[in-house]
Amino acid sequence: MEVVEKGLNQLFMDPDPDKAREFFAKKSRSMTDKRMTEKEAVEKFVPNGCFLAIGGFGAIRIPTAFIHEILRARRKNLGFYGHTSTHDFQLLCAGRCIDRVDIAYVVGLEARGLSPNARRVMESGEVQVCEWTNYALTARLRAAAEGVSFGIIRSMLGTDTLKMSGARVIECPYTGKKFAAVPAVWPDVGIIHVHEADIYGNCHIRGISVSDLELARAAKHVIITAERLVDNAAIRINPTRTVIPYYLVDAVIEVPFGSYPGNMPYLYYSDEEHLSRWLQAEKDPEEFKRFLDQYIYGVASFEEYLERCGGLAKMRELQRLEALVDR
Amino acid sequence: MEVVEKGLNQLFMDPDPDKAREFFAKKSRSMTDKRMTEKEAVEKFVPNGCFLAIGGFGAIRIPTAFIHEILRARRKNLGFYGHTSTHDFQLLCAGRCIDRVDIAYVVGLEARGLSPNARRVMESGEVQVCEWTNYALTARLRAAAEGVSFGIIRSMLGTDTLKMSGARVIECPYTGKKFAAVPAVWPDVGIIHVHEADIYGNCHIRGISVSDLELARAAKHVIITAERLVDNAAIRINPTRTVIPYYLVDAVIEVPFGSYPGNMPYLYYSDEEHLSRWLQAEKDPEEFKRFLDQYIYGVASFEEYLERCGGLAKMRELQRLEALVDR
Amino acid sequence: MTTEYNMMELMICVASRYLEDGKTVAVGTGAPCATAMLAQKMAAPNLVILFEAGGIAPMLPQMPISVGDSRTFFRGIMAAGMAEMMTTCCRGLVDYAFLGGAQIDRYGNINSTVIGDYYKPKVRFPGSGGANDFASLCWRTLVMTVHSKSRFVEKLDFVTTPGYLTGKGAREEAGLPPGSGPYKIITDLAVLDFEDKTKAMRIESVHPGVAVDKVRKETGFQLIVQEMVEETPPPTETELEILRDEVDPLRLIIGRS
Amino acid sequence: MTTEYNMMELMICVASRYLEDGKTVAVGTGAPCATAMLAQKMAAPNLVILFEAGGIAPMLPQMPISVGDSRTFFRGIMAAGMAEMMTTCCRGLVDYAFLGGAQIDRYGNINSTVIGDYYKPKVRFPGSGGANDFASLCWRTLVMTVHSKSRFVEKLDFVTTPGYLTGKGAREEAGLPPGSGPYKIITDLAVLDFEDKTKAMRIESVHPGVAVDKVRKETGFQLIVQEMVEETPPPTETELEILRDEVDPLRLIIGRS
Repeated sequence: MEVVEKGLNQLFMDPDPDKAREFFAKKSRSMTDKRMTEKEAVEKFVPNGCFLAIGGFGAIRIPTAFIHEILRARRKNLGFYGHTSTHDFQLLCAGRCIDRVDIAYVVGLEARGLSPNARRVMESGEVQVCEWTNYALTARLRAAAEGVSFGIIRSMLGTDTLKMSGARVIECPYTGKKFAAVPAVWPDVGIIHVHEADIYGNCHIRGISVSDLELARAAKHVIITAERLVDNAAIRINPTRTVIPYYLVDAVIEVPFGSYPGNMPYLYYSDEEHLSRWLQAEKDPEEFKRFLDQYIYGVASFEEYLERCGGLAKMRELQRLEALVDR
Repeated sequence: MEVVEKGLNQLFMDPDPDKAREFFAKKSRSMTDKRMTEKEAVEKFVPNGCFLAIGGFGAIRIPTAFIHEILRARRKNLGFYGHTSTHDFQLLCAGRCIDRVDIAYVVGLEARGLSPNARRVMESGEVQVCEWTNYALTARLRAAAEGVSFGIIRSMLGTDTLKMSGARVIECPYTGKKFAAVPAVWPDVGIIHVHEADIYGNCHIRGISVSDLELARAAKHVIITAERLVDNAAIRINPTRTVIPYYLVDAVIEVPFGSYPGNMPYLYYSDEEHLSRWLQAEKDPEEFKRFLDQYIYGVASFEEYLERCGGLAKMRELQRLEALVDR
Repeated sequence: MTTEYNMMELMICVASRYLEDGKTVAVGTGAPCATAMLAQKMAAPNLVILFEAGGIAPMLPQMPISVGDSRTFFRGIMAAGMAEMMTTCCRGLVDYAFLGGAQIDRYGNINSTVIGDYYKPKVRFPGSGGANDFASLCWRTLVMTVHSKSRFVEKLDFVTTPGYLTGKGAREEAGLPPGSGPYKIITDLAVLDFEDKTKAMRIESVHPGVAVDKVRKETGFQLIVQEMVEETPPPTETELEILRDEVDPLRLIIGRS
Repeated sequence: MTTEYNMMELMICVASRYLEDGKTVAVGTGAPCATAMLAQKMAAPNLVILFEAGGIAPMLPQMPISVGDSRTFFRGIMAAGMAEMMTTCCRGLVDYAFLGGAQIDRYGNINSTVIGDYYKPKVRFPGSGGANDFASLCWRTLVMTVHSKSRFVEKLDFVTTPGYLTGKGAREEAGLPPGSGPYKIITDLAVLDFEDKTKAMRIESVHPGVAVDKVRKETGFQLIVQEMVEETPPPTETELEILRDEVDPLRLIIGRS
């Protein structure tokens, strides 16, 4: 198939659907209890050097607790799928965990500004980069979820974003029109925070799904952190609500307030005060080191982190904010 | 883009996404009351010769009431998207409404057997045909829903199904592997029966969605028949449940038992006795004519059809069957 | 004394033994569904049943009439749609496809489209439905069909659904996923599989009281026959009991023969 | 006497007038969102607001902090996902994209990726996010940015998001949907549009008390200036009242300048 134009950057993952099929052929389909701790799941599914994708939207419905554990486990040379990432990317940069990134959105925290530390990391030239757009990264996961090697979109065309990507411009076999072909990506591990899951991994999500349905189907290993566990009967009574079926899932971890300081739709709002303390602390590397020791490396568990951030009182406050009781 | 192999049959619809964009550019985005009668909707959106696609799964969650109206309006030369069609196709053949069909599954009624009348129609050679598979027809709608001119799948390859289709075999620009490229299709009108809708067209569906989410996004005009209408507040209170947003919808028709004699998940089971009477009646063209007069042409409304089929007592029976109270 | 059973009961019991525990199977309605249900109640309690319209792992309260009716997702773990099902197959997560068949040839290709000329057919059948998709995308295709010369033919009027196409390597050449293809054909006379060297149909075992020549006689093409042909173990008391009492008490399927 | 207003209030009020009633707009957080909210409360009550993460037509209770936070689908008509949003844009159902900008050139191309060398940048910005997608797929792109030589440059360090690329016809040549592209650029000094013949940036109107030369001086490339340049009508009392009291009472956005 004739390629009209080719992005200059290399792909971090192989888009061959048959290699993915070989992997999924061996993946268990049995409904078994998949509960484990963050520690066990990092140990088992997040080796140094693996390629990581995180669900949610940067500071909304993110698996904060699990990312903290990746930092405490001192993981290095991870690849990262930088779609709509904000605080999640900020965390991985804080731990210096990554050495290559597919970029649609990184470094920034939307209206909150840019992360000084993430900028230092990205401007150091030590991290391998490849440019994309938010939709392109969703489309790459979707292609993988469909079990094919590429998908076509009408974004990126004519820009340096395409030039510095791994995309290829092709012509439609019916209309001759140009499209950007984006390669399927099967991340080694996808980590998704949800509202409810059963012990097998069947999941409910309330509110926007962002790209998580595609990610759950593309990732070779899927780790679910859930606000609460529910009985399997709660899944089966309304199968229309299931958005991630258990056979995609490798680990289930119950983590109340697991998206803090991010927003968890319908449950609690983001802690903007804590997030701006992050940006503040990052300005001075020395102070930032102390900050990280205080909040991540110096704590044994996520519960302890929550305590240091204000504990139950703070959580209650964020719940009221989310419920629009306090504005 | 090099085409390795080409299906021999012609496409009934233009896969140009820019022509579709021109149409959708003009489509209203305002939330207005879209309620109308079946008659008005057929008049307005189903002219002779237009290309039709029907939601549901043949005899599950189908817009029976609306199809009856198409017959009563004596529509002719319609194109039909024959994905997973059973009783819906049987009805359109009964009315001799169609002259061209994209075929994945027609003529049959699954375990119930083949429709003698639909066979007569299809074996007459008067209907233009093009062969596909169920997934290929879903993928064609999905490509349209994505606003692109084609999608790629790994079905159809190597078979006469591909040879007698409009698909084209291409090679992946990354792996060189062969895929079947299937052309996007934007049906002129898509008719979908749902559980609940508001007067603007925001819809809830319970149970399997089959290909209806893709269809609602691909069809130029979308007609919704709903078991019941709900207030817009019932949509907004839980936006996660919305599967079809109002701006895709052109007409909303409230039709209780609208899928009868088909199954409506969670509400009523299919009337197998009535469906086998259909197959029985079709054997003899003369008797079938009388049968159609009795049940479709001779009735003024769908309510009257329901009455002739046993009315409320029959509906109650099918509700109990669905609820597994009577087996 | 041996237990009494009819042809359909025989086929279902024999076929059910090929569905391993902990695997996924995409089934059509009728016999394939009954077979999967029997397997679940016998050796494969963790067999995951999928329906093309979107039903995943239901607690089937009774035999569905359609692959899309509400039974196919009754207390299921998910009620999805066609795309979810087919993409799950394409990703390599579905182990078995279980199909019925009209016409079949030596390489396990199936015709369910037309008899006679395509544009003016003697008989118009439904077409592929999801059969071509499942047989293309799932790892192993099982087919259940009555054994007769009119069904086991030298040349299909129409190749609706891919078996091994023209023989070894042809699927891969066409672009179908490597390692997939027909696995077992279960008929009322025998179980057939495919020889590795050629991917041509071979007798794996003949059913009790059926002679190899009878199978040959009812097959419209040359079958591969090994020196020693085993006899299919007949349905057990338990298999028949569960099939009759729990799987198909209304005899919707097993009452057919 | 004229009403007092700051630069941000001016830009938001002026920009909001370009959003027609009954149209769809994809917005980012901050000023674009405030602008759409103001438009809804003024002349465009039926303006449909979409957020890239999946929020559709919310009854925004307050300014969202993120384009994905729970406010973006509060009492919305649908809480979908990224693919739903972007495919809706690609089908031609979204009339406006409303973006902010770092660097912009004469054809409305935007840089939000890097300053300096791509592989070892002086400044690494977030990248496209959804901006390239929106500007590629929506019909009309509006950009709101502060007017300065450092932002309005002759040559971008990186073309993140497509405007008219190299001029008339270039978008179509690249494969972008015909009829789409930049519509208005709203700055603190002027409103700019694009000349049909060349698709190059042109002064549409200058804000009250701003001289055309001032606009020229703050622009790093040759602007097209018509003989008669209109003055932008200033924010009205009502616009400012609603913006301050209802849209942004906490002055999260309008407090910035």
